[in-house]
Amino acid sequence: MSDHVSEQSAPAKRPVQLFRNMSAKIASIPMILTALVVFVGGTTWTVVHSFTSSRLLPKLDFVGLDQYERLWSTPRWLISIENLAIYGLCSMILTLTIGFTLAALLDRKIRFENTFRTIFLYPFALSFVVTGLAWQWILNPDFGLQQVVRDWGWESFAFDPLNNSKIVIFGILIAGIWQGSGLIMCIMLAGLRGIDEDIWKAARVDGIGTVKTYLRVIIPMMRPVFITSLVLIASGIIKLYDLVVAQTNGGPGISSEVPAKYVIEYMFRAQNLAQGFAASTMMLVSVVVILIPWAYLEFGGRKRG
Amino acid sequence: MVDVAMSGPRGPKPKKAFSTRNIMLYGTLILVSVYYLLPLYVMIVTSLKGMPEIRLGNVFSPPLEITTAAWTKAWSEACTGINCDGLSRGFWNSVQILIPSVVLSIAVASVNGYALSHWKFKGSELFFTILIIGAFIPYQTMLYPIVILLREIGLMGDLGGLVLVHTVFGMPILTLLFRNYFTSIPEELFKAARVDGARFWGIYFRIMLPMALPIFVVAMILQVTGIWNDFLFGVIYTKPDTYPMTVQLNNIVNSVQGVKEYNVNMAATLLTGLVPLVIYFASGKLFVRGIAAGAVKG
Amino acid sequence: MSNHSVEIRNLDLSFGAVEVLKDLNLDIHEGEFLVLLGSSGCGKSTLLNCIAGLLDVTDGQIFIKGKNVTWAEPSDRGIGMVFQSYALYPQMTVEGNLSFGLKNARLPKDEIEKRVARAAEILQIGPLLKRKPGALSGGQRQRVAIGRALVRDVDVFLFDEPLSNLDAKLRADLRVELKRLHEQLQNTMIYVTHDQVEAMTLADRIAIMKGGQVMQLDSPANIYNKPRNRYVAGFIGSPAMNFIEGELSGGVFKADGFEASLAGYDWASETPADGPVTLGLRPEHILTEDQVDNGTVTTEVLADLVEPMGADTLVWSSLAGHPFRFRMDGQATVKGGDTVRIGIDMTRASVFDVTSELRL
Amino acid sequence: MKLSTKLLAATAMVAAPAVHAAELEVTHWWTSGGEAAAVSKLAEAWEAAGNTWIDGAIAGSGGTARPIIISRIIGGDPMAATQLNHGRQAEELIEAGLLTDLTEVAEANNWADLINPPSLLDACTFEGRVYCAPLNIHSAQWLWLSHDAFETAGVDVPADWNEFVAAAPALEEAGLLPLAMGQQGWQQNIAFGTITIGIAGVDNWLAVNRDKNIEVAEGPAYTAVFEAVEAARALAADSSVQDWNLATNLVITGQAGGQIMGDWAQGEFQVAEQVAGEDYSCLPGLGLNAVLDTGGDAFYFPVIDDEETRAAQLEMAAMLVSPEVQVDFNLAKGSLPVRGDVDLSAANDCMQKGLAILASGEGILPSGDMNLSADTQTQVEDLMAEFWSSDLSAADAQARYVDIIRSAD
Repeated sequence: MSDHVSEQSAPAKRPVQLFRNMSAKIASIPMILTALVVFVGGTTWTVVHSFTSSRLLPKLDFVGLDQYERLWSTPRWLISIENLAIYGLCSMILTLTIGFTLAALLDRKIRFENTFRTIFLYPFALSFVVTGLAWQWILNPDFGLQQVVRDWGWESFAFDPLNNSKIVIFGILIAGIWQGSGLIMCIMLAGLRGIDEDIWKAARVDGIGTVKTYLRVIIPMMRPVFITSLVLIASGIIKLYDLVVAQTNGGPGISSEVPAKYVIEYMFRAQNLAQGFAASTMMLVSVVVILIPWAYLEFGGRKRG
Repeated sequence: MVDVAMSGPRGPKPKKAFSTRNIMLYGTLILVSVYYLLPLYVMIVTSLKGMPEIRLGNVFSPPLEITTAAWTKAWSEACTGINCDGLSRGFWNSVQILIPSVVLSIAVASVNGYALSHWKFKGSELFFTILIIGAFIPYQTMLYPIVILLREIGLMGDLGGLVLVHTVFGMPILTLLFRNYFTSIPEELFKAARVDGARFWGIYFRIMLPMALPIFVVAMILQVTGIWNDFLFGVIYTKPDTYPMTVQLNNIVNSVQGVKEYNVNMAATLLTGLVPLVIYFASGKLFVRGIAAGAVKG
Repeated sequence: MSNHSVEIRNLDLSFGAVEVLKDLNLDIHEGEFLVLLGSSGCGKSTLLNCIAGLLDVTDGQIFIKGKNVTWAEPSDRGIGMVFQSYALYPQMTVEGNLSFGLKNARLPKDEIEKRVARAAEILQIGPLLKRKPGALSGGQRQRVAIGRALVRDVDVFLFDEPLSNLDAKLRADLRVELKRLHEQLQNTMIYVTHDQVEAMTLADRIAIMKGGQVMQLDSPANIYNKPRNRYVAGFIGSPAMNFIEGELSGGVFKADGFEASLAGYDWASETPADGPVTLGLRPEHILTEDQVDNGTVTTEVLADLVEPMGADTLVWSSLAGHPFRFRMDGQATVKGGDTVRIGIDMTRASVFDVTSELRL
Repeated sequence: MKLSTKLLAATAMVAAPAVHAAELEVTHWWTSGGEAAAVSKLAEAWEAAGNTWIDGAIAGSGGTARPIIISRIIGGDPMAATQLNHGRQAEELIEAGLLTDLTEVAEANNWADLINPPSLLDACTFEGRVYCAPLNIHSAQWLWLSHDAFETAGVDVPADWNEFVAAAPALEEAGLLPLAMGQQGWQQNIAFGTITIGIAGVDNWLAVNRDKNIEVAEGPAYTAVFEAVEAARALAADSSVQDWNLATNLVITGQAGGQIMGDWAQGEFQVAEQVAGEDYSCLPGLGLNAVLDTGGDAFYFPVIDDEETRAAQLEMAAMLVSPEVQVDFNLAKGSLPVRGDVDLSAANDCMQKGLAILASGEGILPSGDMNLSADTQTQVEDLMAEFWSSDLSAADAQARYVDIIRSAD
């Protein structure tokens, strides 16, 4: 009965759907335009052109899946994918581990916390180009780390990741983690500071050791923080480009190529836009494939919590 | 009390300054600090050496003879094409690009985040999801669509166009930060303001803005860093007269012919990184607090 | 050595230059329910954390069951603790929360099960065992938190404001349950709160704290009737005690327009010398209506404001130039502006020295 | 209107003072010392005529600059003039009508007769119209040798590639690197192309690169090429440098026996004050076939909807090919002029060798830029980058090369 009444009266009073929240909608116009025109529009444009034979200029002469067939039979693309997978996996694991460990160490009520935190965070202020250059210089076998260790008397010491095609991706990883782990440390530290002090006390009364408390109690509590961190790390991984260009430029040979570099070089150096678009479409597809389950978990999970 | 003379431990539990725990803790921290400081050290040391010394020595050895020639050269003498006035040419250009870009991108993103937190409307979450996926797209693949877009709205080659591009690409992460932050502001406050008759903008300016200082600091730091370090957009969407500092840096560092002047490269690198670095060093604590507010909650 | 369960000797604690606990001594009997009561910042929670071993003391000793535990880890002290925010492990089920510490101490499996089952039975949380804390109500969470202390099978329970996050009704219910629990278990319990009702109802003895020191350690009745100093007198009781400044002169209290003999007053020592004193009168000890003449002295006051509260009525007025509140029967028909005749039983009053503020 | 601009161009040709002062923005990627000096010659000449040169230098070779240049052209806000490698790169821009037609300047200045080799002008010509002004010639087929290194090893300085390979063990024994090689695809591709011309000969090279002849690419001549590259790979196994000039530096300092690199390498020898023939030798076409390709730089002029600018663009095009600018610019840059009628007696030994080959009119190859599309070239470079730095076998590499040529357009 009461339901009936409200059904009758509500629509009469409620303004037209479109005009509800009018200011909010007007204020969101920049966001909506960006989302639709730039991101949806731009990617659609890219995807459409990936089915063409565009060269230097975008053209709409469709060639079906030719670009994709060529893409997946190109060794350089396959190497790029493999490199990104290795880099991505290691980078996620190491950045999270290092970021969390450092944050945990800083959270142990230590002295000089500010100093240490600044040291870990400052690389984030530097661009990837700068990062790549500095590490290229340090890892240079003739002037850098390898030579220094050899000068100390360890003549056979060999550490030249940038010149060894088997481990070059780890040379890039060293620099990537150097640049990015500070921010993650900062986020983790903020997350740790948000944990109720009483939880720590309860664990101490229960006789749980520090490490075990972190592993069994604190880390599970920080799930949202880890998710935020993962999104940030992942978005950086997929865009990996400047660092590689500055540090190795894909070398030695093509052993440190990455997908973003493939995209850009085929678009601009090889002047085969469609090939570049096909590669970037593949990257986009993998992003969507990874992100949609995440979004589902994140937003679905929140409703339950 | 009776038994004052009760024996046994008394006072604080004795702590050894060099307990295993402390050695592990500080040892790890110091070791890791070396890893983080090494590149900075190398850059500074290299920038203070002369070229002959660089060729002979290793990268870690301190300069035998300190010279600031590389710094002078990087700042005011290094050539970009035929203009030999170093990085100084780009510094003010960078500032002119930086300020409107940072202001506009933060203004837009904060309003977005505010609308997404307290004024959700049908479809707002969808647009937000698209925005977040947009954060994963490598900028370079969007160059052509953006060029076409800017051409259509007549902002190609204009400072306004560049500001717009920075606003667009800064939007995903900043909106996320602001949305999370505003969501954590109690709903009651928002409701109270509505009962008091405040509307969308009234609440934004009088309630939300004054409470959002920490997250504005984070947004500002992220944007200053990102925009200051940007090369790609800066070089495509401006003209030689207004090229940012990073273009000069690229020219100094990437000159493929001739001898590589590592000392000048390093000095130029440090000079270019100075603005974001100073901002980081100056606002370390605020940054952590803001991150706590924007990234962790929600 | 003694039947003391917890003994605290000359405890000092400072954070930097701030002294939080000052030369504090406290003996807690076996099986006693002791409440640490005080306003925020008085050091009561700090003291509890020291007993638990969660804070390092600056000086002094702590004994539990006659054992010096000053340097012992919290888990080795034979204590269980319940926190204000419950501090349940959010990713574990109720069962996991109860058994986590035991598993960590490598207790045999059947022993763990037995203890969890017993705690669940005592606290009636059996049906909740498989749920996670997020799915529990505040009261249920607090029971689980108590259960976590219970399974540890310890002699001393520490409660850090366990009920303050609950709403009034739940708080009253759980209070009763706690009292029952104590009667059932007969353990030593140390309970921190700022709520005097909790303190009065639960405690065998109350320790009123202020500025890192114990002001008075006594039974609830003594604390209420014979507060040792003016602070305790003002802190305990609601509405708070009325204070009237005046002179003591030959066993008679004199203030501006008010005089009352203190004959029959239970002096702390022998009758004190004449001089300025503060007289304390509890609002509920003022006699009105047909009781007026039972007092040792009667007077008339002007009612400024009347607050009917159902069971009784609170009247705001003034006596001898000091604000003065008193309680009347709920059915009283006094209005603001009326003159009310009251009687005072001076044997139930408290007299304090003006400078030392100690009870005379 | 057309007549008047023609007249304008003609006046520019005879270097009469310009009728009006124009301000042109010029984009290029010449940022190193020698290059910048060369560009400033252009700017000086341009400003001497009362105009203004707005310099838009972008370092990092074509890879960095090209997206910028093309973005701005299709964005409708182009620079007035820009460097691009001539060849097939600009065809689509021409088709889209985005580049200015320079035919009237070319005709007025008689480029068709003056420009040598004529292939340079052909590369600028699309459907009978001229769209770019060639500026210089670079050739890639040079072997640079360190006299010091061979002295240390106790062998004579080789006169061709075969002698070089034969001398390699001696170099290795002396602890020297036989072949310096920068670990970048384009450098390795230059070495590949040079070895191809040396080993397989010009005809086979043309058959594959120009005519896309699969049979030749699969045939024994190319098998020999890939085997030779595989052998060269072994000689360069210990070369860990990335940049070409660091590789050149190994030759200059006598740490390496030789390097295959374009003629721009001699700028490095000059900076190090080495004398051709005494301290180092240069062998065009590896000393086997005295053949050079004729790549180089050219300037294009994007269409700007402004008649004055267009006139100024034509004026600049004429200026770039003028004899004075050709001499000044190419002496500074170390490259060869695009016209045979200028005096370059100031050039050194190695340059003279190149000039002689050009003058003879024989052994001139079109550059790879003109034969293979950028897309195909990039694929070949990728293949070479992989081949040189991995243990990919010669046969496999050849098979993949054939695939690339087969799908080349």
